[in-house]
Amino acid sequence: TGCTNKQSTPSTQEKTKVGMVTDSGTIDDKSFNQGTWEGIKKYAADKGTIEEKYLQPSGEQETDYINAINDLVDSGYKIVVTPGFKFETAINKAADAHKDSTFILIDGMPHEEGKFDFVKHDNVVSVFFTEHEAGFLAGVASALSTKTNKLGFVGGMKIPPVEKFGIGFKAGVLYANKTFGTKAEIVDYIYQGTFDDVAAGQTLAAGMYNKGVDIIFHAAGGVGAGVFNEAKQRAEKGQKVWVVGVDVDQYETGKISNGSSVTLTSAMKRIDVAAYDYIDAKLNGNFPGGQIITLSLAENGVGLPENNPNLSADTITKVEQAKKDVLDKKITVPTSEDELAKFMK
Amino acid sequence: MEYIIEMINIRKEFPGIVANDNITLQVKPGEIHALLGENGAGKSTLMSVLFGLYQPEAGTIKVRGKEVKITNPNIANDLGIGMVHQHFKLVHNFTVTENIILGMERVKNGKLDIDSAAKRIEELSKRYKLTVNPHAKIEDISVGMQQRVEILKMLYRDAEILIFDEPTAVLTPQEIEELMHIMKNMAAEGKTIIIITHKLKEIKAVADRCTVIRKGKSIATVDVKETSEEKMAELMVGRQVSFKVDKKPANPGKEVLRIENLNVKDNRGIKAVKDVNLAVRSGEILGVAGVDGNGQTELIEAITGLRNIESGKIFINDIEISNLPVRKRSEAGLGHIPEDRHKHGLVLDFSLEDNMILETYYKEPFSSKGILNREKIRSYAEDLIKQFDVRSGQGATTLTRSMSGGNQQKAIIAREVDRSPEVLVVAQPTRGLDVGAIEYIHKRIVQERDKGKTILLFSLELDEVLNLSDRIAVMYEGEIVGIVNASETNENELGLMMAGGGRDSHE
Amino acid sequence: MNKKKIIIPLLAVLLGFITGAIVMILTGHNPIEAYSALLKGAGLFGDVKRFGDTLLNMTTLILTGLSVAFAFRTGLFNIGAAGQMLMGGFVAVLIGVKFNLPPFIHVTIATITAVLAGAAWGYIPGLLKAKFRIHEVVSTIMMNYIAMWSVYYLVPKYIPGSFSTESKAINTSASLRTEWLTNLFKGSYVNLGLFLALIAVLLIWWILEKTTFGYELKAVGFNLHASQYAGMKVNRNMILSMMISGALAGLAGATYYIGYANNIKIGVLPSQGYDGIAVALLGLNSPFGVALTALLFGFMNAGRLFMQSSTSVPNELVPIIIAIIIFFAATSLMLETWLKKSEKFFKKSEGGK
Amino acid sequence: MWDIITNIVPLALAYTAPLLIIALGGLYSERSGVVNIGLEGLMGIGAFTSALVISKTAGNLGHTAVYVGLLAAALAGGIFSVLHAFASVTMRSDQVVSGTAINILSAALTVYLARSLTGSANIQIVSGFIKRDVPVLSKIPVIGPLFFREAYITTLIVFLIVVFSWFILYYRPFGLRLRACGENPQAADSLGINVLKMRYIGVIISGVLAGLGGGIVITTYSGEFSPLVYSGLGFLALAALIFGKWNPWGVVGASLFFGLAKTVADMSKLFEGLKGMPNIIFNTFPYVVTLVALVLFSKNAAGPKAAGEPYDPGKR
Ligand SMILES: Nc1ncnc2c1ncn2[C@@H]1O[C@H](COP(=O)(O)OP(=O)(O)OP(=O)(O)O)[C@@H](O)[C@H]1O
Ligand SMILES: Nc1ncnc2c1ncn2[C@@H]1O[C@H](COP(=O)(O)OP(=O)(O)OP(=O)(O)O)[C@@H](O)[C@H]1O
Ligand SMILES: [Mg+2]
Ligand SMILES: [Mg+2]
Repeated sequence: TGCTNKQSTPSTQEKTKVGMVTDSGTIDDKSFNQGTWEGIKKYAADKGTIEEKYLQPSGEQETDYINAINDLVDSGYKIVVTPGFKFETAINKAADAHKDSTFILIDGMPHEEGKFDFVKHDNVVSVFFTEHEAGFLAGVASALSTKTNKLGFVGGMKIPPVEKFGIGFKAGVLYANKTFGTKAEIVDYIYQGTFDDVAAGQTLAAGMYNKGVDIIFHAAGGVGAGVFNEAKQRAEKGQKVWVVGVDVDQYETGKISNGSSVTLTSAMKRIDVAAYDYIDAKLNGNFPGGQIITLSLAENGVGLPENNPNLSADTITKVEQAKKDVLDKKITVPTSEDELAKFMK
Repeated sequence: MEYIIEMINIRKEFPGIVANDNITLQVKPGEIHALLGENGAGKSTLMSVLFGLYQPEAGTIKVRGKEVKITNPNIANDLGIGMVHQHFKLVHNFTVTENIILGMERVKNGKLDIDSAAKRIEELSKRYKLTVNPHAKIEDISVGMQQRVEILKMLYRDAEILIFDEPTAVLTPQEIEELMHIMKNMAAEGKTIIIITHKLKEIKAVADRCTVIRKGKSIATVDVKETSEEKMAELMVGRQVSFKVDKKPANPGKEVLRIENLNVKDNRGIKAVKDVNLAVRSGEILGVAGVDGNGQTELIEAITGLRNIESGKIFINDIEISNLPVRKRSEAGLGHIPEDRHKHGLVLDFSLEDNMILETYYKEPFSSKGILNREKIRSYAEDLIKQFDVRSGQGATTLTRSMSGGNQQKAIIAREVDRSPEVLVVAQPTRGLDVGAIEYIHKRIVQERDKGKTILLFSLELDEVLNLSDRIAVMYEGEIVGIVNASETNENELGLMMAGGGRDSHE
Repeated sequence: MNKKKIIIPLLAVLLGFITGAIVMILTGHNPIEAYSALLKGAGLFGDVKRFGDTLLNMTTLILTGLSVAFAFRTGLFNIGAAGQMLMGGFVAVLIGVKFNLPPFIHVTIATITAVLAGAAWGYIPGLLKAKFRIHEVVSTIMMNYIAMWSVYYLVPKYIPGSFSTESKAINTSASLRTEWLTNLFKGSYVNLGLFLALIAVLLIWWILEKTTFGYELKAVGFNLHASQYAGMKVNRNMILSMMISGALAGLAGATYYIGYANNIKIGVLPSQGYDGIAVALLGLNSPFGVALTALLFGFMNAGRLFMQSSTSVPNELVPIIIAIIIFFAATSLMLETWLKKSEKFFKKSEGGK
Repeated sequence: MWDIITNIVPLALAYTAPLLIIALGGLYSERSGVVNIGLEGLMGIGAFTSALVISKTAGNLGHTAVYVGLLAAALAGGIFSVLHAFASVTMRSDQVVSGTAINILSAALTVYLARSLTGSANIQIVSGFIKRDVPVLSKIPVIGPLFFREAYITTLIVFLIVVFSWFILYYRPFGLRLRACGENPQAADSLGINVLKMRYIGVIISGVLAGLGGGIVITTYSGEFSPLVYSGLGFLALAALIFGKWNPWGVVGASLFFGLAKTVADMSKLFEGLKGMPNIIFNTFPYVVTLVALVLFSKNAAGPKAAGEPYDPGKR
């Protein structure tokens, strides 16, 4: 079965139980749930010192999250990994209730309901990502790759990580236009409103491609599956259309029957690395408890995949240049519409 | 071959009851054989066994001398047995032809061959004088025509042995006359007929022999020509039955129910009641006679508030009720024994006691301030059950659905009569009931009259109208074509008027 | 007769668990371990907090189950409990966020408005059915989606929370949670909604069995024509019935969004709305049956994650077992025949002596 | 304007096809007298099976795998529906209960199986069907660009099944008998028609078509099986069935109507003039217009008379 990993090598040492609670959606969402889980599983496979399990709570309310965490803790799970900002208030409570357990909160920080002041717990590490930087690079790559100079963005629900991806994407296109003289334009910038309406994803993508858009950046979960689907069908017929994936390297998702892929590149967020690293930190006694950690381009926490078969060499060079500008702090990628407005000047 | 059908020592049990208790029935080829018995005596069950709908627990069946096992209707069909069921088995939104060919359709050019089937149906209907429109939908045709469809269904399957389960219960006198004629025709052509009916007159008119069943047992088989109606009734019920309603001359008082220039449309928006004027006085029974479909149903529904009127006025004791809701009319003193007891008269999934308070549940003593008083309801229901001799398995708590039609009807009558409304509209009060039950119900209606109530009786049975009414109004094509005194008229005259002729006709 | 009515669902539940055990054995898991974990997770071995969570889960299901059952009893199939619940919850949260009132008054107003909102959401399909004879199955399905998208739009617009996918948290004065209950149940959020749900069970039973209003509703449900004949206002009853059904779902929304939770999320229809159908049907559409079934579902919901975390059995098995239970309940005729046969058998063998 | 329409209609048809075929499945079942609220679950079974089969066989079979997957979906839907038939026909149980059980069971079972068989609840297929212009037909003026341009072959298959169903239901003995069982099973029984058998057939066809619908979802607009396929399409199909008055062409009309409304709502975000409007208007649009249409056109929709009632030959 998919969720337990029975290690064949019997170790004398008792294994540490590491549990995960999924956010909305399932463990195989090709996004933060899956990323987190893969990090945990990789750790188990690499080191063999942990025993892992995930739970999908019965709902998305704080109560559901707290109960799922309780179930893990009560079953002896010492480390609990929770991906998603939705866990913020739940972790704030659980961390107090279970002082002996350790929590890795990805994409969020503990705080009280209705207040945004960070509440420090020594048994919690909060990990953030600079999604806008990943979006930025994706924007640069897209602007450089488009043949029609028309780009599209499909977001799921308007939640912080999705917004940051989108703003970064806009900024990247602007940057490319200014720096490399491209003439790309984001003609459609749309939040579909859900993460699950696959049919709407296809409809939107079809509409955009029909308008002449040739690259769509999606940060939309299941809606993105519809976008991919439309792109793949067009590519099968020989049309040159692309999708920019999100969260993980979606090259495989974009594969069509001749072996090529419609995935231009992906705006990645190395959640798996985060999960892996902080489990490791805990087990080795250097857990950064009580800290907020932001993983950015500098730490390789976000970025484009190593291999981008669909980007031209020239594009790759230019993207590297853009990346360097960010790393050298020559530019600061905006995270909100306001900052974007300033960035444009 | 002396007998074409022999059912020997048939036993059929239902949970808690033996419906057929070693019944033996022997039918000669070419005869019309009647089956007579009280409601619930087991007639339909016996015929269902013959038709393969039920499997008997014991007994043998021989058809044309050969022992057979009839495990489903297909086998019955193959043996040339056809049945017209008590409750028609027709698909309401299919055409006549579709209903007839169902189960033995022919295909031409890959499609259902409706045309040649319709042709064959037309031939059959000509030969046996069963007028139908092969392309009409069942829901649009009269009950009489529906029955002709049922008969054609059997003939279409070349049935040699035809079973009719209470075929006349829902027919008009004219239609009954026709049916009797058709049966004789068919017998003359060599077909064998078994007919179940509660009407002794009909048995007298067509049957050669008659088997009487009582409480699941066969009592006797008699030669109809040599047996009087009284004798047959006595065999069936086990006591003497009087056919003539015992009633003194009416003593009418003031005018209570008055209808003025009433016009009503039917479901299809066609005027079904035209300028009807009627006045009924206290202490009298006004019967309304007429062939089914001449506006009686619409008139009843207009009076009782189940249908909106087009124009005109209805009064009870000078209170205009024409546009009042049903509840208000009932409170103004109107009672109603509906013609369809399953559709309107009862909530079949309610217990008997809950049905007894269907119109009075909101009143004291059955409830106060919106809260039901279960004790009062129970004792009231038990009282009525005793008074009106409503028979059922578990008394007041019996599920109404499980009761026999006769007892269901008695329950309705108990409810309506006990409310003692000033005006009682009675529609088809004895449809499908046995003579014993009919006798009883007639007695209660006359009792109400004698108490000074106003009674408007609708019946398709001329006998009933003639027997019960003091005056008789005849309805034809939505109009009242004449009103006569019951004592001064006869079946012939009424029949003529019902067909649009007669003494008071306008032209 | 009545005894049989209770025995059959119980047998169905038992058979469901047995089948579940067989499935577990076939897939290589230990059913005894799993079931004891399930029971333990639901607090049936004495963990007060966990038992509180069972009651908490039960609360909402009682109300959605009642909502569906009540409609069924009056001849209507309300698939719209989810939408009605959502609208009720939205209004309760709206009041809870927007106003600052003394505790008792605040929560009372929030709850009452939730009930009214649910009733209003039920009113529309009721009206459409009464006036235009539009099948309530279609209209309630449509109303569910309309509710989902309305909340989707209204929450960020009027009561945005930390993120645009959820509302602000309600003021504690509007919460159905109370300190003494939370303390009594060692931190479980079991709340006043539980009592409201139990009161609703009694009330609905009382309405259906003891009042003229219930009598009318049942009559209309069984036989529309006879009800008309008896002078009942059929259309009015249909609308009222849908409204009460909606009101119950609205109350479920209150217990869920200002009791179980303390804010409302957008983009989801509460699954309890659909679960209500199963609860109602397994509870034979009777108020007490609904309460018992809700308890069963509540404890399965409360215990399932614990079962998964402490054993090797995957969590998806729980809905499989629930489905099997429902399926056995559905085929209860088979059980009935078996019962009859065994009865006969025993009687015969007794008679033989 | 015409541009916009020719843009929208093919997409709407793509969305309509699975909805239509599932609703048509419901039609067979209800026409035979069995209410099938389990369409959603049957659809899910089909979706799961097609995704599984295609992903496992695409390596060997190439594009043929997609057709094999569709067939497997139909087969699996048919087999699973036997559960519903057994409960509601043989066991004479409440058809709504059994349908509800089917829905719950299907959602749980497919995800469970997907995880145990592939390690993930999401089963992706490399390629499904591709929208193409139908040769010749797409050149017909007006109709061509609307119905035959950018069309999935499955849409054509679905419409062929509709035409075939209409013929079968109204012009073949089978249809006459099936409908008789849904209207008056006693009548059918008394004419020697095996009501139980006909109802089994009706329910199984509904399973086959709903399963096929699930397969079409996977091979056209979704491209992968995931728990997201249980998003209410089966319930919408039930609504379309009732809205379409249990009649094949009515169901076509209702499904198209709904598909168009949904696609227009989805696409609206792409049109300049509409971008600024509050999105509640578009998101609720398909549902609100359906209600309005029901008020305007669909009074008194009465289903098959005996649908929902178990047939008990002993009962009159
Ligand atoms: N389906 C059934 N289930 C249980 N009991 C039945 C069933 N059908 C008939 N019975 C029982 O068998 C008895 C005989 O019923 P049957 O229908 O044969 O009477 P009948 O003579 O045709 O009466 P009627 O004149 O009213 O038509 C009834 O009293 C009833 O109790
Ligand atoms: N489902 C059933 N269960 C038990 N008894 C039944 C059932 N159906 C019919 N009966 C019995 O069968 C007998 C005859 O029923 P039937 O419906 O033929 O009555 P009826 O008097 O002919 O009514 P109607 O004239 O209104 O049709 C009754 O005694 C009734 O108790
Ligand atoms: Mg009979
Ligand atoms: Mg009778």
